[in-house]
Amino acid sequence: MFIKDYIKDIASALKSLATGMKMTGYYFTHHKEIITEQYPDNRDTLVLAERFKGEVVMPHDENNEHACTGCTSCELACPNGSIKIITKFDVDAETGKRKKAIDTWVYHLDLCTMCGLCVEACPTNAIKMAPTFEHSVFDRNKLVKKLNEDGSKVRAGVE
Amino acid sequence: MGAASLIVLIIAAVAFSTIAILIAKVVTKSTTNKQKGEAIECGIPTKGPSWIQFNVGYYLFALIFLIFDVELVFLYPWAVAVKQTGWMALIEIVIFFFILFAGFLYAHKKGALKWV
Amino acid sequence: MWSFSEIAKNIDLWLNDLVGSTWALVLEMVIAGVAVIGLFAALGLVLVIMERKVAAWIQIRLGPNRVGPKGMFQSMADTVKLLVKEGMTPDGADRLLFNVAPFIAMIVAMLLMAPIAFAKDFQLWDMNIGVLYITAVSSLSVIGILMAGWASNNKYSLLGAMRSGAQIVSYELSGGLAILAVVVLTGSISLTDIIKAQENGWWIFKGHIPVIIAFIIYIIAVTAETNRAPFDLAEAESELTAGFHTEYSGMKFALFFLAEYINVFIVCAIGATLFFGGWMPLHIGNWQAFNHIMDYIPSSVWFFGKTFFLIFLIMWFRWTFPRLRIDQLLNLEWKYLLPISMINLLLVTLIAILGWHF
Amino acid sequence: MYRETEIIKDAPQFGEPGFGDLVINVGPQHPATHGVLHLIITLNGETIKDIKPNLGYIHRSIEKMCESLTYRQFIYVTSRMDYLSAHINNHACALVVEKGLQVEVPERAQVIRVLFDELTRIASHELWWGAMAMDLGAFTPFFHSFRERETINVIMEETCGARLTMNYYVPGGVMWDLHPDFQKRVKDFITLYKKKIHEYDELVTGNIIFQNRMKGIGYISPEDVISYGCTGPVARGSGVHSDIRKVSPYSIYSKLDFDEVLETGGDSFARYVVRIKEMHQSIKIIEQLIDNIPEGDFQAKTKAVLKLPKGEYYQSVETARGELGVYIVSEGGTTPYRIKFRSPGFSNLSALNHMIKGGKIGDLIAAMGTLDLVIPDIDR
Amino acid sequence: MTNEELKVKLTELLPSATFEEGGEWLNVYIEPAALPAFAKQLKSDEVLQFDFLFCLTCVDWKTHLTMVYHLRSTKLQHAVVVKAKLDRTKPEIETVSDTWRTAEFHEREVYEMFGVHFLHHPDLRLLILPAGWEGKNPMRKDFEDPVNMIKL
Repeated sequence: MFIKDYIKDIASALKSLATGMKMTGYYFTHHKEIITEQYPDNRDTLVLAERFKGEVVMPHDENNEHACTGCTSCELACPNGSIKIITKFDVDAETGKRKKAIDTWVYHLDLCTMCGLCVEACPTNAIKMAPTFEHSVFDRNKLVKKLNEDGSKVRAGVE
Repeated sequence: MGAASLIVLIIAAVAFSTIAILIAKVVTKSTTNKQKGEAIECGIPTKGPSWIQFNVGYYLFALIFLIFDVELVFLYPWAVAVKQTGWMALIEIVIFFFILFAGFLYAHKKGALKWV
Repeated sequence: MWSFSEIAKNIDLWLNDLVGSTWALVLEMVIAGVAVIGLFAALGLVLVIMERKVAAWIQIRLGPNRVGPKGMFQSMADTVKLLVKEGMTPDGADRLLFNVAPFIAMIVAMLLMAPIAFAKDFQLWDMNIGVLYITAVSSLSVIGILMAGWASNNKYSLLGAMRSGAQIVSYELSGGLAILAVVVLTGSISLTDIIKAQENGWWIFKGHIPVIIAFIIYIIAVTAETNRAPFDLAEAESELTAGFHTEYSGMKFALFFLAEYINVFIVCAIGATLFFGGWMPLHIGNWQAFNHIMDYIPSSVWFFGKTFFLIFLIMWFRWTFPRLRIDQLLNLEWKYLLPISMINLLLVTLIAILGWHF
Repeated sequence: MYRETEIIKDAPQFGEPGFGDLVINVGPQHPATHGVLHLIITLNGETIKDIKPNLGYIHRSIEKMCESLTYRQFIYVTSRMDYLSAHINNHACALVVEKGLQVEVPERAQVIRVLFDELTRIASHELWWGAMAMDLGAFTPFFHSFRERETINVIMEETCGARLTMNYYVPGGVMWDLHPDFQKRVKDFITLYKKKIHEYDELVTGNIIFQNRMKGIGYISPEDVISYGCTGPVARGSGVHSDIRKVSPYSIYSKLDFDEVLETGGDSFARYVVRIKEMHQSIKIIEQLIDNIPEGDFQAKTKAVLKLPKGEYYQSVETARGELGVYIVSEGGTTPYRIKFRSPGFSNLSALNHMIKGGKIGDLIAAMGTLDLVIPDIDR
Repeated sequence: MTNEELKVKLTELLPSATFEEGGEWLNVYIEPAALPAFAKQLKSDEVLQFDFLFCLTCVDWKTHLTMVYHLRSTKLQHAVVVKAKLDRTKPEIETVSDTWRTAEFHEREVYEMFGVHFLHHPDLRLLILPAGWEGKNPMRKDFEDPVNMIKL
């Protein structure tokens, strides 16, 4: 029957619309379901995953020593050339031997894609990824960083 | 206030819009360049004129609308008088709707109610 | 208890005493004009923040929450933003039509304010053909849209304007027929009479199912007539970027924006007047005690409460439903709403003649 | 209800733009193209006469880049191709390198990879669902789908260290072991998903307006699907058996119990249903594996410098959008001599003109939404 | 069909074809001129039914170009790789877009990236590269672009 189908159509259509409205109505009245994070306000409580790949850092211990021997395997592993290691030769005070060490560990954060291949490649675990993400600056040059601190040395025993 | 209110309303609307646009003109700094004056088309220069004759697809709708709108105007006096007139009004309107509906069905059959 | 009508009367008397009848009339006009502009601006601000909050809560967001307490002054900030934006006119545009179009939209929106009863005995013009006036004037709004779309010399605008033309032209019919249902029951096309007729109960309760159907058709038709989602084809942003106001910016865009919201307010006010009794408090038959308690709530609160409920309903639609396609939109009107509203009108006539309504 | 759309089985033939035709650019800056796709559309009234895609707005020549990257390095670039299924792209590259080196990947690594692949697939489909509904004019689904997607992103972030371009897979396994919370998080996600999935049907699938916008739109026949090289949900919406996980199983998919979702409609709605059902199948796979992650190594021992023997290697996987093929020509060096990515979006896009010709502008949006185009995947 | 059976069958169809094994699939080397007819046969033959061209690309071998067509049958689930050597200075080959319509876009990509001219292609224009790139073929090994390429 044409009329019967016609009415049935309208009834089912209205029902489907009502179902949708019921659902949105539920969320309109239940504010507990709101999932918005208020980002700059929750900075203090914001917890990032410890593995989050935000930038490359080189941890230094309390004696201002790091574990980088300047082997440049990270530089080779980097797919887009964001690492540049400038090496120098240190003279060991006790033995008098000349030893290769890093002068400057240049890190181009502006080129980095946070792939983590340098960390994987490092034989001495001298670098790691830090969970930071607020990198925006007004001058791009500020994103070129020197990771080893002034006057730092290779930790004894790291080869 | 009576009919004068319409004049007040028109003046109010024009005044409101004019003042708003004038304030905006004064406050904003206006610059011009060639790109700014282009018609917006997702960042690509428009190809060909926009003011052409093209198939709007609802010419027939407009015609049918005209018929029905006139009918609607006829219905207003009828609607006011229904309660006094009684059964006669119902019979009349049934006949009226029947004729209209026949025309409507004809238009539908002819495919006039199809957007092309 | 104070009421708007008494305040108006007192001002009238005071002005007549002060400056004489001619100047009193002029001053009253000025006051009315300023009041209407104020109402316009206030409504714009309130409706925009309301829309944003409704959208946010439905979408499990917080919504604006930075400007003022809970973001309540966000729309003020929006206004300032729109005010300092540069209003551009595209090079190829028809400058006269392009600049006049927002005025038309505003004038139409403003003219529709005339017969609305905001509170008991408080309206600009108590005209005896109120319903007819509203039907006639509201269909003018399409002219503003068509002008804007054509004048922009933009293909998206043109398509949007053409869609809008087809849409408004179509939905006017079923909207008009739905209004007629109430006119038949009342026997008058004066809004005052229609409100008076609902003294012992609103039409939506008194008129059985046909009036409820008429109300549903009315709300669908006005949603389409005001170009609101799911019928916002004229500005379908995923298809036509912004439809007829693609080229508008700054204050001219803001005027269109404002006119749209005012139109929503007005159609909801009319809907509230026709089906929910306007400023008439909730009265049930002859329960004198109950009716008396309801009378304590001021009539303007009733009016705005009902209107905002309907506005919320239309916003609720917008944030729930996807958009229709142009041919489906017209199918819905011509194959469903129009026949149903015609048959519904017959049923209402039957009820009115038999006196079955309460 | 007022369903009127006839399925246009044979695309009508139109001539060159003539009198009364509008030529409109949709994109590159258009809300419905999800990126910088540029379509040149010839319109007659509302009817679409012709679509000419114009690509390359974000072409980075990833294939050329890969020619200068070593086999360990080139995997990270592929995350940027189809960024919504980054894990699966990486999987394809890892597999093809392993195929060349003939490395046996430990069981644990394979299970981890499949788990992440399926999570990626769900995340991708969630985003597609929201974005498609937004194209049709409903904004709310977008935010609702992001609620679930966020949960997956948190899982990714915790184990892989990133949310979109993870670079977690390396030749021979995965970069790190799973995070200790992984299992719990995934189970929480499954609970949330099962609690909320019915809302997808209530809000969108069952909606009459949505169904009318979708049914009969963008019809493509099984023969045309094969001829146009469409894969993934687009092909399966037309009933073409094309799931690489079933056709030529890789990793541990042959041991898993799941169904290939096939619909016969061939229209937008069929493609929609395929994707929704695929999410259920992915959940089914995750449920099978999440309690049975074998112990062992997460990475096979590989040499520090990888060199693929001279030859040609091809591996295809099923991404969220279809078949992604990686074709490597090796000359025996440390870098690929030639690499070609057969991306699903590129072939799917080529069928767009065929699907939409004769439809309305609104149909274009609806059909493009269900093609699930990711522009970097098309441009590469 | 196994590779051996395919070999027999394909030799029947095109006696001049040479074969190369070693990869996953059978490689068939054919003369460029034989391609359009061979392609139609591959698609329509009852026992072959290679209806799905899943990868079409080109390899620059510095001395010559090689067109590579990866074909699969969606019904019989076997695959074959068809290759054709082209002259590097004036690469020309017939289009297969009338046999497999997916080739239309892939051939346009190869056209702009390698400069291979596909004869009788319905719409051989630049697809990905912007206007003005005609003649420069980025994916060839000797391509140098000082502006857009960053050497690492």
